[in-house]
Amino acid sequence: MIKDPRTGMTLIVKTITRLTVGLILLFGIYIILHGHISPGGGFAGGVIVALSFVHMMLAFGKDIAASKISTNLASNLESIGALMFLAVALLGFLGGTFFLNVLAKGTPFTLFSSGTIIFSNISIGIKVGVGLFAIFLALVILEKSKQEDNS
Amino acid sequence: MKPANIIPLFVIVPLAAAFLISLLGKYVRRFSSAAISLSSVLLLALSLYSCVLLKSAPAKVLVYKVGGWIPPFGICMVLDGLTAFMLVTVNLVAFFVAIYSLAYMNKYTDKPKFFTLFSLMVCGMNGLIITGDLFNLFVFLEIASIASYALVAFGTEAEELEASFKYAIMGSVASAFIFLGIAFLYGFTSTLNMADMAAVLNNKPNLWLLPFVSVLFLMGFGLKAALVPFHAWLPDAHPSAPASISAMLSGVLIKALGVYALVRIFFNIIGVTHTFLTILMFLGALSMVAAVILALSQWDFKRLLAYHSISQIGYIFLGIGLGTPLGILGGLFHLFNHSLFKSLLFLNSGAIDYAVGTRDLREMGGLNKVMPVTAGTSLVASLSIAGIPPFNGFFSKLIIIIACIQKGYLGYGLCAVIASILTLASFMKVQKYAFFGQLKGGFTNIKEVPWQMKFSMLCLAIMCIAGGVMLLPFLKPFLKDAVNVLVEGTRYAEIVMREVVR
Amino acid sequence: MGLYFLCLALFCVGLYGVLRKRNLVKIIIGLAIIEYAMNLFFVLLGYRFHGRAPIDAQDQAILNMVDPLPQALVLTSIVIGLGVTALLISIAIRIYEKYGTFDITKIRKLRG
Amino acid sequence: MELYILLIFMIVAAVAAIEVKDLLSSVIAVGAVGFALCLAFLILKAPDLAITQLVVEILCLIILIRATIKRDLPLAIEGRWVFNTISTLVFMAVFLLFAYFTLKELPPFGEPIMAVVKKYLAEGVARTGAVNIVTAVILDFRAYDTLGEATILFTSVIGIMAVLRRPGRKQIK
Repeated sequence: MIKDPRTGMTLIVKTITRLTVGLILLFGIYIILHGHISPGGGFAGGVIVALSFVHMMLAFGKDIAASKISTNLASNLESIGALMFLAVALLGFLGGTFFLNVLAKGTPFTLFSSGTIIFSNISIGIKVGVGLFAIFLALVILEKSKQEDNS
Repeated sequence: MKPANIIPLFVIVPLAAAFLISLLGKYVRRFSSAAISLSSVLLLALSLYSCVLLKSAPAKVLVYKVGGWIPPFGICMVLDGLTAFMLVTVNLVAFFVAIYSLAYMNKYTDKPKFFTLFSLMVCGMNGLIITGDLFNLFVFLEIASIASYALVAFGTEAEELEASFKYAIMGSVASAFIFLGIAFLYGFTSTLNMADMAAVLNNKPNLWLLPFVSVLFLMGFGLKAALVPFHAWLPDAHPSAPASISAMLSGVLIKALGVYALVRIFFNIIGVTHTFLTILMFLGALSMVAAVILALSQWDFKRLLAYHSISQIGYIFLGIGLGTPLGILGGLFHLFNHSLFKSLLFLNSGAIDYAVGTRDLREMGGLNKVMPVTAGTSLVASLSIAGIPPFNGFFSKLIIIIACIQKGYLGYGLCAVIASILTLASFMKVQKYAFFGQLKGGFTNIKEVPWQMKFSMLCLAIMCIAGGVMLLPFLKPFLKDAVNVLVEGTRYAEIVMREVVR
Repeated sequence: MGLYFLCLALFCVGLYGVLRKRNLVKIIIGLAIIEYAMNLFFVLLGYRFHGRAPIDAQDQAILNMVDPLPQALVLTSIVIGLGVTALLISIAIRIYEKYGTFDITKIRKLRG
Repeated sequence: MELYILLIFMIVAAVAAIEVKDLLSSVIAVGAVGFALCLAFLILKAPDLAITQLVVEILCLIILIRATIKRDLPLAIEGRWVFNTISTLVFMAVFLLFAYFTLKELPPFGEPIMAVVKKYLAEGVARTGAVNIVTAVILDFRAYDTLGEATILFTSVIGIMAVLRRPGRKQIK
C-alpha cells in the first residue's frame, strides 16, 4: 500500500486526494464554526482538520505535507490555540467571574450568536487540529529517522 | 475585588506558565527557567495567602462560582481547611523542586518541555484539590496523571519507557474505575456537585449502590495512592523518573491524587462507615509493614525510597482510618511531613546521581567528605523518616500511635512501632553505605552540586528539623481546620450550600 | 437493565485484555475497549424513551430531550481516551525500537 | 432492540480483538467496536458524540495501524497461565454479580431523573444563546471542564513530543 514514505502512494490516490483534501478541510472548518447550532463543535471539527492533513501526508508522503506545516509551527500554533482558550476564559473577568460569558448573546440560530462560545470553539479547533497533526508528524518522523539509522 | 477571586488563580497561573513556556521557551533563552520560578513563587505566596484568607472567613469556607452559574448548575471551587492545607503542601514542595530542577535538568535535553509538563502536573494537582465538582475532579486527576506518565518516561531510556508504560496502564485502569464510580453516582443522584450529591445521598436509601461505588473508588484511588494490594507500579515508576520528578511523585502526587481525593470523597460525600474505616486501617497497616520489609533488601537508592513511600502512605491511612480527631490530625500531619522529607530524600538521591552518576548503594561510600551539604541534609531526612525525636517525623508518628492506643487498637500501634524500627534500620544502611566509611578512590575529585540544588535541599532540611512547631498553638489552626473538615463528615453539604447562598 | 449489564460485560472483556494479555498492543486495545464501555455506560444512563437529541429546532418546540449532561461529559472522556491512547502508542513504539518486540515476556522489567 | 444487537456485536468484536493472533486483525476488530459504538451513540440520540467518536476512531485506527504494520509478533503463553486466568475470571464474575444488584437500584433504563438538567433544557437557549444544548453545557455551564479537556490534549501532545524526542539525555563527558 505505502510504497515509499518519501514519495507517497500511486497517481490515482494523489489525484483523488488533490480533489478531496480541500473539501475535508472546509468541512472541518464548517463544523467548528457551527458548533453552537448543529452537532459537532471545536473538538470534532479540529479532528477533521487534522485528518485532512493526515490524508495529505499519507497520499503525498511526509516531505510535501511537512512543507505546508512543520512540527515547529504546529506546536507553536497549538500553544497559541491553548492560550486563546485561556484568554476567552479570562475574558470573563471583565464581568467579574472566571469563564463568564460576557459577550452579547445575539439571536439564536444565527452564526454570530451565543457570545464567547464561538471563540471557544475556534480556539479549541485550532488547538486540536494542529495538535493531533503534530502527534502524527512526530510519529512519522520517528519511523523515518529509524529507517535511516538502519540503512 | 472579593477575597474569593484569588481561588481560580491556582489553576490559571500554572496553565498560563505552561502554555507560555511551550510557546516561547524554544526561542527566548532562560525564559522557561524564569517563568517556572515566577509561577512557583506566585503559587506558594497564593497558597499561604489563602490560609490567611480562610482565617478571616466566617464559616471557614469560601466558594467560587465558575462562570457565575450557581451550583449545582455550574462548577464551583471550594476553599476550606483541608483544601488550604493540601494547597500549601503541594505548592511548597513544587516550589523547592522547581528551583532544584533548574540545575538538575541540565543532564537532560529539551528543558522547556520538561517545565511545561511540570507546570501542567502542578496545575492538575491544584485543580483537583480546589474543585467542588466530582467530574471536574476526574478531569484534573487525568491532567496530573497524563503529565506524570510522560514525565516518568522523560529520559527515554528503555527502563524508563517500560516503567512509564506500566504506570500508564495501571493509572488508566484506575481512572476507568473512578469514572465508572462517578457514572453510577450520577445515575443515582442526577447531580455532579459534591455538596449537592452528599445531600441527595443522605436522603435516599440504598442497599447495594454505595458499597459497590465505594469498592470502585477504593480500587481506583487505592491504585493512584499505591496502597499495598495495588502498589505494583510504584517501585518501577518512581525510581525511573528524573530525581526532581520522583520527589514530586512520591512527595505530593500520590497524596493529592490518592489520599486527598479518597478522603474527600469518602468522608464528605459518601460518608464513612465502621466497615470502611476498618478496611482502610487494615490496608494501611499492611502497606506499612509489607513495604518496609521489601525495602530492606533493596540496593538501588531510589527504589528503596520508593518502597518507603508505600510504607509511609500506610501510616497516613492508618491515622486517617482511625476516624478520631486525633488520628486524623496525626495522619494529615504525617502527610505534610512525609511530603517534606521524602522529597528531600529523592532530591538527595538526585544530587548523588548528578555528581557521582550512580544509584547503587554498593558503589557509593564516604560521600560525606566530598558532598557535605547532601550528606548533612540526607542525615536529617533519614532521621525524620525513621521518627527520631527532635525531627518532624517523630511527632506525627507519635500522634498516630497515641491515637491507636487511645482507641484500643494496640496491635496496630505495635505495627507502627515495628515499621518505624525497620525504617530506621533501612536508613542506617543507606547512611552507612552512601555517606560514611572509606571514600572510594575514583570519587576524590567529585564536587558538590550547584547552588540551586543546595538551596532546595537546605531549605527542606531546615523545615524537617523545625517541623514540630506546627503543633504549637499559633500554627495549630492550620492543621485543626483541615481535621475539622473531615470530622464534620457529610455535613460538608450543608456548610458549602449555606456559603453558596450567601 | 439488560443493556447496562451487557455494557459492564464489555468493560470486563477489556479488563481481561489488559490484565491477561502479554503484548503491548493488545493491552492498549484492551484499554480502548474499557474506554468504549464506560463511555457507552454513561450515555445509556442519560437516555430517555422517545427522547429527542438535545438540539433546539427553529420551528417547533421539543419537549422530551434526552439528558445532555452525560453527553457533554462523555465528550470530555473521549478526548481523554484519545490522549491516553496516543501517549501509550508512542511509548510502545519507543519500547519496540529498543527491544524489537511488543511481547511483554521478553521485556525484562514489565514481567509480573 | 437494535441496541441489544449492537452491544452483542460489540462484545463479540471485542473478544475477537483480544483473542485473535494477528495484530493487524486485532486492530481492525477494535475498529469495528468503535464504529458500532458510534452507531449506538446515534441511536441514543447523541449526534455530537457520534461525530466525535467517528473521527476519533478514524484517527486512532490510522495511528494504530501505522504502529503495528510490518511488526507482527507471536503471542507467548506464560507460566502460571491457568491460575492467573481463573483468578481474573473469578474477579470479573464477582464484579458482575455485585454490579447486577447495584444496577437494580439505579433508575430503570430510559427514565433518568434529570434533576439538574431540567434547568439546562429550560433556560439553555435563553441564557447562553447556543441552540445545541450539549455545546451550551460544555462551553458555558461547564466550560471549566472543557478547559481541563483542552489541557489534557495539550498535555498528551507535549508528552508525546517529549517521549519521542532523541536523544533524551545529554552525553556524559
